[in-house]
Amino acid sequence: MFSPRSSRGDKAKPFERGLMSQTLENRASPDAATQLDIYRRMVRIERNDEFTRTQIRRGRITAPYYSARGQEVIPSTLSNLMTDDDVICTIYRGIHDMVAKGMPLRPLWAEICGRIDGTCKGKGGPMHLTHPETGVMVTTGIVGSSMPIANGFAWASLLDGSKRVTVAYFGDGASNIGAFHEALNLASVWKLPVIFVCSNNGFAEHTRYENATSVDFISKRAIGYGMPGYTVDGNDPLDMYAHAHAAIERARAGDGPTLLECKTFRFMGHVFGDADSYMTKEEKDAALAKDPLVLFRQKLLDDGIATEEQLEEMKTSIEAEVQDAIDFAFESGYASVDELRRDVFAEEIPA
Amino acid sequence: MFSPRSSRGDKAKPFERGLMSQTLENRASPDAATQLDIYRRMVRIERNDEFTRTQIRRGRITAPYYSARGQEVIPSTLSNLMTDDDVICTIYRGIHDMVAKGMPLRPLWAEICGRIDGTCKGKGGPMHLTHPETGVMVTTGIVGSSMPIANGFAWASLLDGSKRVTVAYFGDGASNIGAFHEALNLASVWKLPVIFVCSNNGFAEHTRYENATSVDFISKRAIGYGMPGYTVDGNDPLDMYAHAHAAIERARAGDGPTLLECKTFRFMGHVFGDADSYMTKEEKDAALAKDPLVLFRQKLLDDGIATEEQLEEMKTSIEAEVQDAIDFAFESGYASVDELRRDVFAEEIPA
Amino acid sequence: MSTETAEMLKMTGQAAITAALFQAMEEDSKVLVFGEDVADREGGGVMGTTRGLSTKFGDLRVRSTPIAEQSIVGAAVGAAMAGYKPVAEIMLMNFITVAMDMIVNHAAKLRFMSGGQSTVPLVIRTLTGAGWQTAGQHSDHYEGWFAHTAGIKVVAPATPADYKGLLLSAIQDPDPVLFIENSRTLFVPGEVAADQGPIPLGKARVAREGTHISLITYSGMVANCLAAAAELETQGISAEVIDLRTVSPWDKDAVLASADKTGRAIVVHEAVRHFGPGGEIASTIQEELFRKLKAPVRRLGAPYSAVPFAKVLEDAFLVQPADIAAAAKALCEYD
Amino acid sequence: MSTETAEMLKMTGQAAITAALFQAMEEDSKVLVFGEDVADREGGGVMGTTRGLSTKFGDLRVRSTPIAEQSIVGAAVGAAMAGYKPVAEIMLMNFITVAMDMIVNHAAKLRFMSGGQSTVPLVIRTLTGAGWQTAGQHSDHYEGWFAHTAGIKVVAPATPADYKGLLLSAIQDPDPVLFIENSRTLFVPGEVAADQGPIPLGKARVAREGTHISLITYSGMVANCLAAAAELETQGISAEVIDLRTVSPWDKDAVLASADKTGRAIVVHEAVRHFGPGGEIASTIQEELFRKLKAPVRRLGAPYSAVPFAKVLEDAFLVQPADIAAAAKALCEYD
Ligand SMILES: Cc1ncc(C[n+]2csc(CCOP(=O)(O)OP(=O)(O)O)c2C)c(N)n1
Ligand SMILES: Cc1ncc(C[n+]2csc(CCOP(=O)(O)OP(=O)(O)O)c2C)c(N)n1
Ligand SMILES: [Mg+2]
Ligand SMILES: [Mg+2]
Repeated sequence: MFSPRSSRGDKAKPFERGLMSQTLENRASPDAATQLDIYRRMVRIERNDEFTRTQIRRGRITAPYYSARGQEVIPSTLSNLMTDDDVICTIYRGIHDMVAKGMPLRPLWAEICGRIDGTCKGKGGPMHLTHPETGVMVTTGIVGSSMPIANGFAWASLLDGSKRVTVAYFGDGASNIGAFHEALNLASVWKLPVIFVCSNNGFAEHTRYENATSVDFISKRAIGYGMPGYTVDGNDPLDMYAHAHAAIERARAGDGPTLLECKTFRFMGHVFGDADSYMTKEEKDAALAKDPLVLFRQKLLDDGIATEEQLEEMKTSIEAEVQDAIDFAFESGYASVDELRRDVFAEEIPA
Repeated sequence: MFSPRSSRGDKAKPFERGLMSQTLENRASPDAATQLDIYRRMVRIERNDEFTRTQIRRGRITAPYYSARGQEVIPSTLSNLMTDDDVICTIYRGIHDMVAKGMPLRPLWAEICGRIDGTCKGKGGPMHLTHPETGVMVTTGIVGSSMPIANGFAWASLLDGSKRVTVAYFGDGASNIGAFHEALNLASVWKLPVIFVCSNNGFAEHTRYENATSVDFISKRAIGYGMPGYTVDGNDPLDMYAHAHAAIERARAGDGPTLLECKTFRFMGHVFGDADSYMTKEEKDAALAKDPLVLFRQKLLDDGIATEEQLEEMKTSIEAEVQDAIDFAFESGYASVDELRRDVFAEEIPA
Repeated sequence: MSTETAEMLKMTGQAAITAALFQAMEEDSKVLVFGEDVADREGGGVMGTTRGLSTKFGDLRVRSTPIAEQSIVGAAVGAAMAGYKPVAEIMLMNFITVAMDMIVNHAAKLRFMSGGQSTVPLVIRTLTGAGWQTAGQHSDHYEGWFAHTAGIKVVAPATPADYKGLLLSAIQDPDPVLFIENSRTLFVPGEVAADQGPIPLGKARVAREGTHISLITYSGMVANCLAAAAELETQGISAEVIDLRTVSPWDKDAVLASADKTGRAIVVHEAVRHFGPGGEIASTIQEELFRKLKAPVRRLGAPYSAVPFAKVLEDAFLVQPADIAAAAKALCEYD
Repeated sequence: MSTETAEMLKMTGQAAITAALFQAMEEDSKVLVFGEDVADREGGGVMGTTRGLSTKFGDLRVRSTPIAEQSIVGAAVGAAMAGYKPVAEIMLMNFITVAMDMIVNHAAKLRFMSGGQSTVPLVIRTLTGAGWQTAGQHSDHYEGWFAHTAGIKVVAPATPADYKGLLLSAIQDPDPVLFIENSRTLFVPGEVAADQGPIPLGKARVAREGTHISLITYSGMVANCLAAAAELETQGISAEVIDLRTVSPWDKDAVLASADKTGRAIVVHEAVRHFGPGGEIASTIQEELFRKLKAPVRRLGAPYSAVPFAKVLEDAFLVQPADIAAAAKALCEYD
């Protein structure tokens, strides 16, 4: 992943793409500060995830949890290139997307714990976290549904005359559902400023990519929508940066949507606690051995972008932030049952 | 269409396809008898259509009618290559597909007229004609829905161990709906013996192809499903024959599905009687000038495959068949209202 | 609102909808209209209902779409959350089946699931109704599904004035609204005040006053109930016809007041009777007026079948004025 | 069928379903099972309900699918028309929203629209139910939609024996059946006869006899009604609990017999009360037993909101035994 070959920047070709895939020409590279920012977002995601799993193991969180451990690079890189005005529509496995986007951890944790101080007053929970201030507009639990909604936000950018970009996150499995097709076609016909970001972690629940997907690279489907589509090493911040940069620039320039297929791996299975029996130990070990967090950390040190001390300090301060959020969450109260009558409509439902 | 260029057989390239479209290698050619059979099916479709429109004009048929005048070549060629065991799933604009497949005209007309002797006892009408004996399994009024159902029939062929082939007919507009995507992906992953036949007539209701479809050739979408996809001159029986032959052979051999995009034109607009204001007089006139029925007739004469007399006799006997069906239909009675309680379930609903 | 001196125009429900869309788009630049064929390039809709809008308000606010209902409603949801007021058209109600996820799991729920942060002020206009021999996949009434779905309102007008007034309210409403047009009433002309403004959602209309029995209905069945009431009058039975206008939330006060007065009620809808929306209303009436009812509350709706094609069957499928009159007479004679 | 001397096994509803699938596939080579992750390569389902089937019956009859519910149900429709008996799994009921067209416009209607030529003997198994904090898009009850759709049966078992017996009947049935599993009951063990065979669709079960009031329910709410009945007994109220087993067609005879006997009835379901399936049953009871009822027929269901996430809200969302007992007590004191 961070072999000399792939760090050569614009010559990187981490995947042997089939005949008809597209290759990016002008590749942007992240400077030192940008790399550090991406890494900081990754650590924030990873620490938050680790702390979440600890709370689950202790029985303090009872809801199902879809860890994105291993997929940190994708939203961290994209978020570095987005502002608070830019928006995302994400999925049940999407807390990393939110954390990368800068969502504050206190209301996030309070929501995961079902508390009144949660982003959604405890009514949505981890699968429906929403935080418009940082552009986290929709989190859906329905496979594929982030994409058609993202188009609506992108249309609004055209109507507003703004440069706002919308990112729709989804998985490889979601690329086989109807909503994907309808959304990509509409986005292309309407030239919408939207980026379809597929985190291809090789599995959809227990189903291996090739057992459900009829094409070797999802990026090839972009051909059918007259849109650029790239297969990216989603664990390599440099490859991700180049492609995310191009897609965002294209969207802001009014040139329309892009499909990014970002290859990655989820370290914790589908839902935290599942048996992983649908993958081999070898492939899992191989993926773990290439933990993008570890590799990127080493690269920052090797390239002199940061020192051990700096990175430790970063981690410590992030851990403090997460711990503060946890404490905040568990001290927060629960919504009153009257909340069942609120937010159904703007007007409260009479008792 | 029947220019020297396109009749050169395996060298025909009637459309300037974009970079990534596929071109068929070994092109089969129809012999004289086959050409005559295809033409006979075309005339049966065209005469039936003409007589239908006459009845509508006289106010004797009240339901909306979606004429396929101009699209005769597509199902006529495919049906020549299919047996009664092979099945089709078609759409509201599908009577030509049924007539080509060999559906008897008496129950067809009785159904269009809502009579008890109709294929569906008058309960389905022209949009839901069904005739299992000739393999007309489903006619749907929902755009896109012929395709997922066709997969089920194709799966049954695998289960039966039979060589039965299933054809799913649909329009260009339907290639933008989710069902198309889901069906083509599943068919490819499961290697189903199904052929997806898109009659691309350039319009979906009043919407021009390019205003709703993000790719220049629908056949390119096949790339995203790892399946062969061809853009065919759907008004040229030779080009159609070559591609239909290859697709059917492939399906029968157990090699999986094919997408055929068949370029054509509907002469009568979306629904019979519509104003056509969404197309220019020039393009319509140009299409009418290349009426595939007229051109193919001339070719049969030019090539000495048939004589004027033979073709006139063919027409006369087909007209007699249609007239007989009309007379039969208008003499047939109506279902009793008890039929509302029958065929809901196998068991009759109690009164 | 119309007053007695207001200028009255004669127009169809369709023209009233067109007028409402023009007015709403003029008054509020956030209002958007889109759906299959709705722009003028495509003739302003296959029925012409949206004709002129794209020419007047531009291609960015009025857009034709591919045939992809899920992406239509999805775009409406996103645009609504981004501050717009999309009016999306799903050509016919049966085609809503391919967009159910977007409506039910998203449009209707996002406000609640986000704890009030997301607002989804969209309108979905759709058309349905038997009577034109379009058979089993083009004329179903599924308003009951959406009435049962928390977070979306369901409006089903019966007159041109209501088509206009209720659509204006639906567009202004801060929440998702399903706006159901009926193919038998849409082209029937009626009086509409030249300055017809919004008519509040959730408020029923007494379409005809009466004292012996209450006919509670909406959409295409209002006409059939009025015809039945006219017939009943010749038999000495005075029927009150309540046009709900909004199916959900429905006007419980108006319905109970009428049933309380008459002591007899029939709920009439075009939808299939079995597990249909009439159950909610009939059940509520008997719950609230248990001792006061002179007869059981009846429900009339379509039989348990798909909409048939043959005219003779289609006529039998639809609740006819004679069916209503017969049921009303039987109730008045109930003992 | 089980007799008093039959050997009884202790198993969960899930195990009963697995057993039914094995039995049905063994007895009839036309039975197929497919859906997301159902084959053994994928672990035999995310819950393991279909574990072992693909190994035993082969990859052609037991298949995992892409995440594409429309193509899942579509393939079921086609295979059913081609003579097979597909049992398709839609992982959770909320995901049915993306397959509504295939179910409503096709599976349920093709027999009718074809005048009886097409038969569609498919089963759609799906799971739902609040109580696990999966929130607004993973625990809805939409059985009312399908009960309102002519041409598809709706089955909702409450016990392991019924899970087995009703699934066997659903698979044998010549028409489409929606088979609803409830996440709160699926893993609760109960007694199942070793030779448990098909239990007829459309027939209710008296889950508990009583004389003062009838609690009419199904699926996950049977347990809550039984708990309420136990509580009511301590207060001297004898409640009869009718488990419908099949929501549509529902067992009118059994329900009316019970309500006739007790003179009081409450319909209880997990689905939202507003325009919920309870309306059909409550309305029918009052129509048929108008003079015989001692009190109005009540309906209990979820409040008009999405399923909330926080446990405290989710508990309040679900109808609890105490709610049922309180409503029953009030009805018994009704005057
Ligand atoms: C329409 C729909 N069908 C099924 C599911 C159940 N489900 C939840 S996650 C998932 C797998 C999705 O896989 P992928 O898109 O690859 O995303 P990943 O979980 O790998 O991030 C499935 C099938 C769902 N949520 N929605
Ligand atoms: C899901 C759905 N949406 C909309 C319609 C209305 N409709 C009927 S035909 C049609 C156009 C279809 O165009 P195309 O697929 O190109 O087929 P053609 O009519 O040209 O043969 C539309 C939009 C429908 N029947 N189903
Ligand atoms: Mg995945
Ligand atoms: Mg077309």
